[in-house]
Amino acid sequence: MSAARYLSLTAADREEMLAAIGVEQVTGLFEQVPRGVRLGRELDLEPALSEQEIVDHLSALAGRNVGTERELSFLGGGIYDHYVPAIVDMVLSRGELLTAYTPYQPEVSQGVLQAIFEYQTVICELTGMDVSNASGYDGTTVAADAAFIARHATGRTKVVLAETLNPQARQVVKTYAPGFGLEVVEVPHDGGVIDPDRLAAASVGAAAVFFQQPNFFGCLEPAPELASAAAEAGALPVAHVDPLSLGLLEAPGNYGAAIAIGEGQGAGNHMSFGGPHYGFLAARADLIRRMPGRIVGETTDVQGRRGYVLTLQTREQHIRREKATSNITTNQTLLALGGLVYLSWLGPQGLRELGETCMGLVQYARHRLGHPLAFPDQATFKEIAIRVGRPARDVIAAARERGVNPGYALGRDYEGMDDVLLVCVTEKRSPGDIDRLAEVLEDVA
Amino acid sequence: MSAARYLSLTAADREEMLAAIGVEQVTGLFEQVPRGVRLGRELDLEPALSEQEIVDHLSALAGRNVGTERELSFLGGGIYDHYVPAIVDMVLSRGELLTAYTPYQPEVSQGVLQAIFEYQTVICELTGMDVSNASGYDGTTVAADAAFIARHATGRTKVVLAETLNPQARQVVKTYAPGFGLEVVEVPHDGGVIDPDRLAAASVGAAAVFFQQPNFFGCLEPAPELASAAAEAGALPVAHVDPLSLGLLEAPGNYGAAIAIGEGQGAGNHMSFGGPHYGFLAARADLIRRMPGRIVGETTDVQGRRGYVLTLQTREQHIRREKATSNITTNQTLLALGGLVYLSWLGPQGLRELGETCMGLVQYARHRLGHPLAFPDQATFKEIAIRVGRPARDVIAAARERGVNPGYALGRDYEGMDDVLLVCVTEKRSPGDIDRLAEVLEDVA
Amino acid sequence: MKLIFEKSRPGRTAFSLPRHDLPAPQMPESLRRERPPRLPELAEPEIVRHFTELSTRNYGVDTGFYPLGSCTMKHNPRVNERVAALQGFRDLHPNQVEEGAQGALELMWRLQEILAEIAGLDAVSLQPAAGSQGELTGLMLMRAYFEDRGETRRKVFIPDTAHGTNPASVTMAGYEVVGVSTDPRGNVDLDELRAKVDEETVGLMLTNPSTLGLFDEGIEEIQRIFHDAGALLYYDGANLNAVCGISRPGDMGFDVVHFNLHKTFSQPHGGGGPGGGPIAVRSNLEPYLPVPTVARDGDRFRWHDARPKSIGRVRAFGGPFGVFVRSYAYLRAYGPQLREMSETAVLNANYLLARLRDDYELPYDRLCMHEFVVSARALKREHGVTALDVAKRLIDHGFHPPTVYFPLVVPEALMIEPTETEAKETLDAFADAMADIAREAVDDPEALKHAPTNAVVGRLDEVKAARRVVVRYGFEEHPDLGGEASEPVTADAPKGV
Amino acid sequence: MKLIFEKSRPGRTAFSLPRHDLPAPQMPESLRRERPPRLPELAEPEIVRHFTELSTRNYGVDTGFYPLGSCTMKHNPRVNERVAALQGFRDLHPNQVEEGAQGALELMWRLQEILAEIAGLDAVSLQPAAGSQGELTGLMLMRAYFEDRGETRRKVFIPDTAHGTNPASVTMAGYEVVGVSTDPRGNVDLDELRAKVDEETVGLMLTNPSTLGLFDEGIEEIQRIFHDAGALLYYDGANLNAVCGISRPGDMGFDVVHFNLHKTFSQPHGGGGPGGGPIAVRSNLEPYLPVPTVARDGDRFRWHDARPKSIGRVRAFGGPFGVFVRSYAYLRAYGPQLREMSETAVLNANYLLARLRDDYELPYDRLCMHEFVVSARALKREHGVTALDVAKRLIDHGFHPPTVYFPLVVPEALMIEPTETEAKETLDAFADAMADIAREAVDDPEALKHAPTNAVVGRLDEVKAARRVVVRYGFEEHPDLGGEASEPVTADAPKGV
Ligand SMILES: Cc1ncc(COP(=O)(O)O)c(C=O)c1O
Ligand SMILES: Cc1ncc(COP(=O)(O)O)c(C=O)c1O
Repeated sequence: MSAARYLSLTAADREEMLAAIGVEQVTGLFEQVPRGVRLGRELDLEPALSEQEIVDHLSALAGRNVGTERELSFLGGGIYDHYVPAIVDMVLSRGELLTAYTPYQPEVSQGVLQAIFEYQTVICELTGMDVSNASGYDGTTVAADAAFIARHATGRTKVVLAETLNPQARQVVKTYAPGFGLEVVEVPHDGGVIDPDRLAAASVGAAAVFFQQPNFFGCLEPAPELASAAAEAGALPVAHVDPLSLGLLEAPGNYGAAIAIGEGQGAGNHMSFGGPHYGFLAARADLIRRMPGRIVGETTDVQGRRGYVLTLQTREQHIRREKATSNITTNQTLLALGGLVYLSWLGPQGLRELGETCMGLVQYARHRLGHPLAFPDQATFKEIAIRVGRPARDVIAAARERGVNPGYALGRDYEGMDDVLLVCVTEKRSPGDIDRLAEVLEDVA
Repeated sequence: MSAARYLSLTAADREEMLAAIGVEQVTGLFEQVPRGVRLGRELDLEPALSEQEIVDHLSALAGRNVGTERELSFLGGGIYDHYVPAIVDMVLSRGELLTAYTPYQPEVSQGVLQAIFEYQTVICELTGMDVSNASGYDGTTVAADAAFIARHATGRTKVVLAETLNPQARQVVKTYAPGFGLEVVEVPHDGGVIDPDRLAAASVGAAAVFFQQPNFFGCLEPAPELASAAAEAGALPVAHVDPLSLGLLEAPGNYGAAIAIGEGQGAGNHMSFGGPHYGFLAARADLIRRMPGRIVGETTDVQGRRGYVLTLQTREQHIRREKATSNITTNQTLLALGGLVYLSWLGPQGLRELGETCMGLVQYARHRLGHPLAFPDQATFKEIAIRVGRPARDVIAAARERGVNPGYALGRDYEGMDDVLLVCVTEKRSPGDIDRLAEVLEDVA
Repeated sequence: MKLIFEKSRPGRTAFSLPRHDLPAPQMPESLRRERPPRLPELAEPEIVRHFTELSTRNYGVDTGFYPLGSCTMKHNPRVNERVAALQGFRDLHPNQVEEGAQGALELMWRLQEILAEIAGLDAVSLQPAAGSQGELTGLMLMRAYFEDRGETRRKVFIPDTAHGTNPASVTMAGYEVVGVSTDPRGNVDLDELRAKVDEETVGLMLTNPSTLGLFDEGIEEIQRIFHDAGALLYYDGANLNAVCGISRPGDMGFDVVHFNLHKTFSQPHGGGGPGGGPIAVRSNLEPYLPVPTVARDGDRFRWHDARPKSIGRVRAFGGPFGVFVRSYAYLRAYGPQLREMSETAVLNANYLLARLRDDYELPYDRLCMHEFVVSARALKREHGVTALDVAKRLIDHGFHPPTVYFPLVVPEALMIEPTETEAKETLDAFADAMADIAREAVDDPEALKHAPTNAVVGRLDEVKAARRVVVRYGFEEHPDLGGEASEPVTADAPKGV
Repeated sequence: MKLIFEKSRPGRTAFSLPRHDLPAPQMPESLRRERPPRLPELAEPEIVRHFTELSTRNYGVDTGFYPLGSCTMKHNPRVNERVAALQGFRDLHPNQVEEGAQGALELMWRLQEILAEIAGLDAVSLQPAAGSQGELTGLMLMRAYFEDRGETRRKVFIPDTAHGTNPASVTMAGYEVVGVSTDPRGNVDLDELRAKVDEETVGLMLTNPSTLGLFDEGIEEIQRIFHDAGALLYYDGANLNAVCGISRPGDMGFDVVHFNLHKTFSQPHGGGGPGGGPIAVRSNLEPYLPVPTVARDGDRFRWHDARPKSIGRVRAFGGPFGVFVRSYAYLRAYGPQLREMSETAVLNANYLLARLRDDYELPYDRLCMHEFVVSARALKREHGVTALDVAKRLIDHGFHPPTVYFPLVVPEALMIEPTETEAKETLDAFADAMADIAREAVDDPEALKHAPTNAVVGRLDEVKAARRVVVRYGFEEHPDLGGEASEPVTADAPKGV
């Protein structure tokens, strides 16, 4: 069986077309491929499947996963089980948006262009910054993007990362840094958060200083003080923020961040085992010409009607090539559009209430769970780190046998934290769910 | 919490609007409702749920069902587990089609109108008839519709139903018959099919004679002879057909049926516990003015461009009122559209191959299952009736404990058939699945 | 655009099927099809484009304002589609044994309970497929009721404002229609009822609020007249969106009610359907309900079909289950606050009425309920501009037209139902457009005759369609199935109900 | 149309959240937000309409022919969307322990295996988020490889036909670009390579077939030149749609390959993304691959991150899993017959080329692979009509324009990639439109300057957009973030790659 279902040529078409071209057989079209590099056999792949077999096979694979619909899960750590409203899926399934590409031809792409313009506005409003791109690959690669901006904006060759910044984001920055000519310095936490003085010391001579709010442990950093410490050292303060915290927590633009970045997933994307999601990156106006990626601007057409176009393209690889601000071209537009729909659904009131719900639940968990907090002095947003008295991995395995995934083992990323469990609660968990977690943890830890 | 999410008025809007109307409060709008009939309390309903709670609650309910995705099922008997390709769902989710209503204003409804015109054509092609409506509620109510047509076309007051016609279709005809002034006569089967002579005898003086091909037992009726028997008696032969059999089996129009009806579900609708689906009804040209329901016709606009409109509306209730050919208005357009998409996906070649696959599988099952056939002399299309030696209900219960739903208990509808199981195979079952069924049936029956 | 058949090429395929190595099936040659049906032959890409393009030539609630009177074209929440697609619902065979369908049966049972509370009645059948089938079912129940009591009655009263399905259902039930007039306030004429209702009377079918959008102020008296004659009252629930949580049909004295789940409870209208037409009845009619309904025994839910006096079955299985899922999800979003839905619908309608009353004639000058009817009679008389012209010009303004030429008692009727989900800005924009059109009728009536000019086609020739009956693609030839010419509908035939 | 902010009204809401009776959360006042963000305030109905309307102002593959060269705008099968939405995939947390993610890990492992076979290489990392990240990752691997061998090399060769991401990636990797010319047959200039490649050479980045749509006939020699110098070959897989099952990059001598899952393997382009940019490498580069990859131990699948020499991580988790689901489903639909996909793509391109060659100049007169480049140079010289004018007029004919002004080596380039999923009728209609436009360029060149005339907006002023930088809604005021005027792109800047 062939996948002719995706091909529109009939046998008659093929003959006519070959005749028009002037070759006898399809193989004649491939004469330009030197014989030495031709494959000369069929690909060694499993047999083709019909549509229904594809669905069966992939359903079987999906059935061997335990998603948050099948166990009571308190997993967080950068990707969050927030509810994605049905209208998000509905909008993203519109073929005109789903199957279009980058809006290079604005007259037939006003839909995507206007949506991006709206997305940029929403991100600027959330973060308190002047300008947003659309979009970075995820919440880790935008950190590398910010480092690249800072490297060129300051001419300096060092970046400082708070140890409480998402470990994967730190790893990505470290992977990219040598190519950018950057040295990476990490600042350890004190009791779950970064000490501004320690950060100030490390910031001297730095191009950028990265911190996260709420941080990877869920704790609220003294973000304004961290930003000041960086700024005083002449470094760009880069805040990595949870978009859904920004109804309650101050916007980075309002406490001096030069760049705000983050993982957009929680705001409108399904978890999908890690992607695709969108990373957002917003900055102060003076950095606009160093920003990577697509930016949409408002303009008018020949009749003076308002319209939108890709703009400031002289930053980009297709114009500037080796002098571009980034190599990015394909990005995460559809996911960012999901973010726009989600944030429009939530609105300012929903954003605040959602934050209150998460904080209220985490506060409840704090009191309800019997285990000591790893960072008892810190307020947290939707996660808490608890000490479970034995390896967190073992506790997770035991709890999962009872249908509860109690959280993330922080020892995967932090030394000396093998007994620490990062427990996350979103609006999809209830006080009753937390009671159940408490019960199970009592049994197994 | 209220469902304000579906309402677009703000508090300020409400005030302005009340002022414009000239009443003080919303309750002022309801003064026309006599006090004696006002409710005066809140409705006694469970509390409102947020969107996410709705999904949780309905997911829990859905999880308490065992659909064909969770057990190996051989259920048939009128509704069939055929594969519904993804493009069907995609098309039916297009908001412009999904959220429109009857195309009374053709200039803004060409999409639905053209689709119905295409649907009518596809149904005519399938059945070999001249004209199709769009659409009846399901495969049972179209039988009542056909009886109504026949009553008025012939002036006669009796309809004959083959006992091998879907039992629910027979029940519906019997429910409607008194109002139509019709008497209902049923003709028993002989060895699983209807004997043409017996039918001929019953047909004398009848308005219509209904038979089903393949019949409810899955058996192939001598349909041409049944149609002739009816026609010779001056009755309208009405064939109830499985649309997916019509790649292999002769079209009713080609053996003299006056009306062809059927349940469309198998062709493009999910089973959905019994609906919504579509019933199709197609007829000879001379019956067109007696047909119930919507019919779309081709015409031109003021500039001569081709377009489509609802036509022959003088048949319908909104024009003819008590003299209408039917009371139907809301119908099954979206499901019929699903049928059109499905049949376009299948095409003539797919239709034939699908039929061959089903017949090939049923032939395999016939040899593979160890139990005696209830109707050993009859060829069948995608179902076979087997005698399991003890009450079929018990066999079903025991097999389901082994993860197999072995079929439908024919004793639910036919006396003396308590030990008969109707086993259905579609292209979603494999020979291996049939082997598994055979194994389980050996164990439990 | 082209028909799908005009895009077809022999040999092109979109389907795929699993292949098993099985011997070719044997079948009687006499039954084998001779010539294959000419189904379209396209690959998947072109099918997707074809239907995508078709959809762009259609106007839905998702496109914009759709004030089609009597049809309750409200927003269709998307979460309903999400839950209806859950595999445990979508892939559930209706012949599944009860043990394997407890969730579905529970959902149906809960919906029955909710509908009974909203109706203020005792028992519910979810089976009818749409409102009109609900009507017919209700009439059959009445007949069973009277037959059971040994009474033979034949007359069903139908007000002149009634929807066409009401009289059509009466005929299909084997009964006779008796017409009743509307009084000058827009209520049913009580004197006429008092004069005509007798022991031959089966009952009354009433839409309340009526298709004029007016609540019948004499409802208590109507009830007395019919019940005193031993007759029954049928409530056409098409306009229930006006009164949920405010006034219940059962409390008004109705004995049978149908719901239109696709109107009041947000099942998308699907370009014409599907719908759902459950009925609720008073306990005296319960024994005759169609089978099966759903019953609860403690924690278990089961089919209930042991009703010896049942009228029988009116459609397959328990009814259009997917519709129930959507409406149940919708009802759970409102809960006890369902009243807000109706209040807002009525507020929107009255506001829009207030905005339009200067430009269009209002035949019954009262506050309205969830919809209202204005007349273009003056425009026609003075400028030759009809309700149809107004409707077509609204298309050019980006709106779906309201229902026109219905109810029949109002000449040049425009029947406008905004629903509760519309924003004030939308109502204002529509009112502005209506005012514009009224002005245009004065300034340039001829231009209105050419509307719409912004649609994918211009005004279509319905007379030609009825005369030259082309109701299927003709492949090579286009056969006219008309035979003798068919009587075309007149231009002022109802459009929209 | 209005921006969503212009439809916003204070107090309108679409969200709903569960409510728990919990005490208000405590938080440090110093961190509390002062002024709420001005997110849009709309109810669900208006949100649905807003985005529905936006979608109708956009052109996708579902709308029609989209021959955007180098982008492989093929049909996106809908079954892929169905399987990507399965709850076991969609609702799976990436931090789930391996035991709870066996199906997802197996899918990734299987995809790795398939991609390795298609590439003819040994090991795969699925992590890169798109082609350009794949490029950068590949260059990082090369650096790790050379560092591990104690070699310091700096020069990466980039042909003049290369996509802009190639040189941009080189810079981001900390390397230097060395340009290479194209010879008159459209191949890489071998003499130039022989002259320049030395022990400082890291390698070559090559798209093969190139962005001219031509397979490099000297590929075997190119390979020898670089490998003899100890350098490595990078294969930009953007054009893999031409050669699947026909010629494998590994067999051509490439050491690293990236795939664009959104091009070759049907992940929908989403208006700009998401994509997937897995890389395959020869075994000598495997030790440096990003972590984690997926490994199989018997029946069990697990993360493999024990790679001490790994370059590290290039994005979060294992990569864009949802993209893997779609591409895996797509690849399973073809199986060993994947070659048919490429053959048909190449057939379609050559047919379209044959139809266009009379009207447009063909800079390299050879058979093409899956795409080709023609030039409007003659039209410009003789009639002042540019490639951009041709592109804009194609919009009026109902087509999406091809890529224009790329590759840079062809003046007034029109880069046309029909893909395998198009019907012959579509290619013919496009060819007819192109011929029409060529005629119009002669007859009425001025008219072409006004194209498009059928779109929702006319030609947009990109210079103004770059000068008066308005990149967010201004609520009351519209702030210009431009500061000093920005250098606008010229009209003949690349559009479409
Ligand atoms: C007043 C009235 N009654 C009855 C009906 C019939 O309902 P349905 O269309 O659901 O059959 C309608 C709707 O069309 C209506 O508006
Ligand atoms: C030739 C070529 N190389 C590289 C890329 C970059 O790939 P991506 O867009 O996936 O980052 C593209 C696509 O835009 C391309 O066409």
